[in-house]
Amino acid sequence: MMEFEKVVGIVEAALLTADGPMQVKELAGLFNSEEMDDKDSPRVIKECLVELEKKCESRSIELKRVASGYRFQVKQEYSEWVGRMLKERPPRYTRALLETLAIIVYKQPVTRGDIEELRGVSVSQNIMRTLSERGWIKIVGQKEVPGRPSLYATTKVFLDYFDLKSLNELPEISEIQELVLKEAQTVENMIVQDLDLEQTPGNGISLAQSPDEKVSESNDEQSNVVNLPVNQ
Amino acid sequence: MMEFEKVVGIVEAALLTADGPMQVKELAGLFNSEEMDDKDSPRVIKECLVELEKKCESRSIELKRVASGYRFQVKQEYSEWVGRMLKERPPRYTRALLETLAIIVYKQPVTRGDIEELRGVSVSQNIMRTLSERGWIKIVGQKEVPGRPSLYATTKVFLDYFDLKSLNELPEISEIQELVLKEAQTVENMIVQDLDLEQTPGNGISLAQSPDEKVSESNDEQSNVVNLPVNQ
Amino acid sequence: MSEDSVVAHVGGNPVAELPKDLHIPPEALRVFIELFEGPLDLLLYLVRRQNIDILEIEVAEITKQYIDYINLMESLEIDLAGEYLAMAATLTEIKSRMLLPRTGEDEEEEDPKEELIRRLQEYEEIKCAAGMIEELPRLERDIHLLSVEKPVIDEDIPEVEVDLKEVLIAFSAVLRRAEMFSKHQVEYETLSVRDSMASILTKLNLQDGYLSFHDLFEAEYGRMEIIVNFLALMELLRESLIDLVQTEAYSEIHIKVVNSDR
Repeated sequence: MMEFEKVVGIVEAALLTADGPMQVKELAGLFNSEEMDDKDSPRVIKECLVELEKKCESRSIELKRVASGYRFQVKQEYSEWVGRMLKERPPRYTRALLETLAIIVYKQPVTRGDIEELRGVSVSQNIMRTLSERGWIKIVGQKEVPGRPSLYATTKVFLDYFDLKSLNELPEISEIQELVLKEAQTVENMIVQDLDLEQTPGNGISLAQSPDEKVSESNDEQSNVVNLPVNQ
Repeated sequence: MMEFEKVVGIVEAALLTADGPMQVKELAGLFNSEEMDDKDSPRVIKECLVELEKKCESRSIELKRVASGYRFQVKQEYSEWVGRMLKERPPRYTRALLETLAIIVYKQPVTRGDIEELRGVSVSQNIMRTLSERGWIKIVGQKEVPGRPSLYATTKVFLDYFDLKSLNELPEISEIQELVLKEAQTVENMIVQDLDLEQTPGNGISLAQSPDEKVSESNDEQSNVVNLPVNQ
Repeated sequence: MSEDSVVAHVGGNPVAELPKDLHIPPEALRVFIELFEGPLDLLLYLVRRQNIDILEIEVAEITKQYIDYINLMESLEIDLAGEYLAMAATLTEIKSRMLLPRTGEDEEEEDPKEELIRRLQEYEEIKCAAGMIEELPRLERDIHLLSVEKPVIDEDIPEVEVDLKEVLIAFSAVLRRAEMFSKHQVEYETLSVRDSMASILTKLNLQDGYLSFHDLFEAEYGRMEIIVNFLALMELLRESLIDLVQTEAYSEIHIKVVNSDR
């Protein structure tokens, strides 16, 4: 049998050089039966992972478990400086793409028709293509309706990319709205307060205006004072 | 000024994520003048490197100095196990590398500047080196513009690897978008090998699936290559 | 003149057509409509702007506002996606159906107003979820993976395998991105229109309630800032907090605070 210290070192070395997250099973597979007892291996590997997690405390990296296994990644507090170093600009995603993704995340499995129904607009080929190319979504079957449209669902690649172990880590869709609305109201209140402060007598701003109100200073018949567009 | 501990952490994070060796000057460049005094920086960075070297004693990596700078490398004593891992999990090329290769294939002969323009980001030296070492690209001349940048093209080795008699066998640019739509599904199935167990319905997240909705899980050959549904 | 055909008030008098000499660039209005992800998004904006709960919407009022916007766009010959027009038809239908007494047979069907409310609620949930996903830490942007040099390995390590399809897919991604850069594309921005409304009002108050149009659109402003400023201006006009004043055709437009003291 191999010394525990050495096993930890090997697991660390593997995780540091692996291309993507590794599962306990895969890590155990690195050792032959002389090095590690097969039936003990899951327990030993897990002990290694705990040990590595502890060692990370004094480092700038952390051991993280995501959907497809364990991986080392830079701690959030150092990410700013690493970002300065990167040559590749991270891709940005449009609202249309994010909304489509959100529907697939929360309503899966869904057809393209379902997505269009929910968003009230047609979904561009490009969005579905980008999501497929990134490996974030996949076809999981066909809906048993005329035309048998494909049903889409998210993948482990999606979870790994967004640093998630499972979809359960995401808030319920109804909770998000409450969070967002609360925030929006606070901002709204702040703006209203702002306006109140500036509403000094003399040049006050009225939130309601009667339609027959005359505009002072514009006695000139020629002047065009235009309110656009109307809703009273 | 930043605490020394934090500086060490940043230098560690940078060296662990960089895709090649880094010079003292480059490492110092990560800090702004409020974080580190310019004239002190070479000394501070060198102190960091000494500190990191010391910390490596209890780890499976070591800090190495090579011609073009410093880098972390897995200690030689772990090479056997890292080798076993690579056999089990052959690494994949990054998107950046594949995109660079694709541009050279379709736009050859091209300069690095041309590639950067198309990708919208700079292309790392490392990518060009990997592609050259693999024998897939070579320099075929210099462009007659200021700086006389090198022109890259693909090689016979490239054609052989992809089992092509000539570049003419590749689909036209106009055909690619259509092809990709079909192929994205198959490639994506290769990336995502197993169905995500944690993503089955009834797991916390509201899955909008009416009980009478049938999902056909056809695993036959046909279902692997699926056209995105046309709007029904 | 019927209320519905009014597109603007001039000096307090309703007019059905925009004055030809007031230059609101149609391009800017086009940008305005492009800020929305579709008719549901525009409707939601109209509802939320009034600070009312979706459950309490008044179909007649919302329909009117929605159709005002659509008419304005059409009068400026801005092409609207078919979905916008379809929604206008749906809204009108709901409005008229609500005027009719309900017969027993109708109970089988979903109340059209409830259906609209449900769609708006669902869409708002999706919109919020999209915002939440955008904020999640993610690879490439917030999370950085390690790239440590491997030790020298004695055994033969198989070369990285690449499928030709992967190269083609990569190229298609490049092409699409290049396309995206060249086309007119509105990015997802967090700059708030309301914020800008507040700052325009602040500026106005500091300058005795009178500003030149150009003061809000200085050259050094970014495109997004100009758009947001423009939207804020539209919104202030719509809420009758400011007026645009132009003393003669083609002269400079001024913005003035609407004076509420009489």
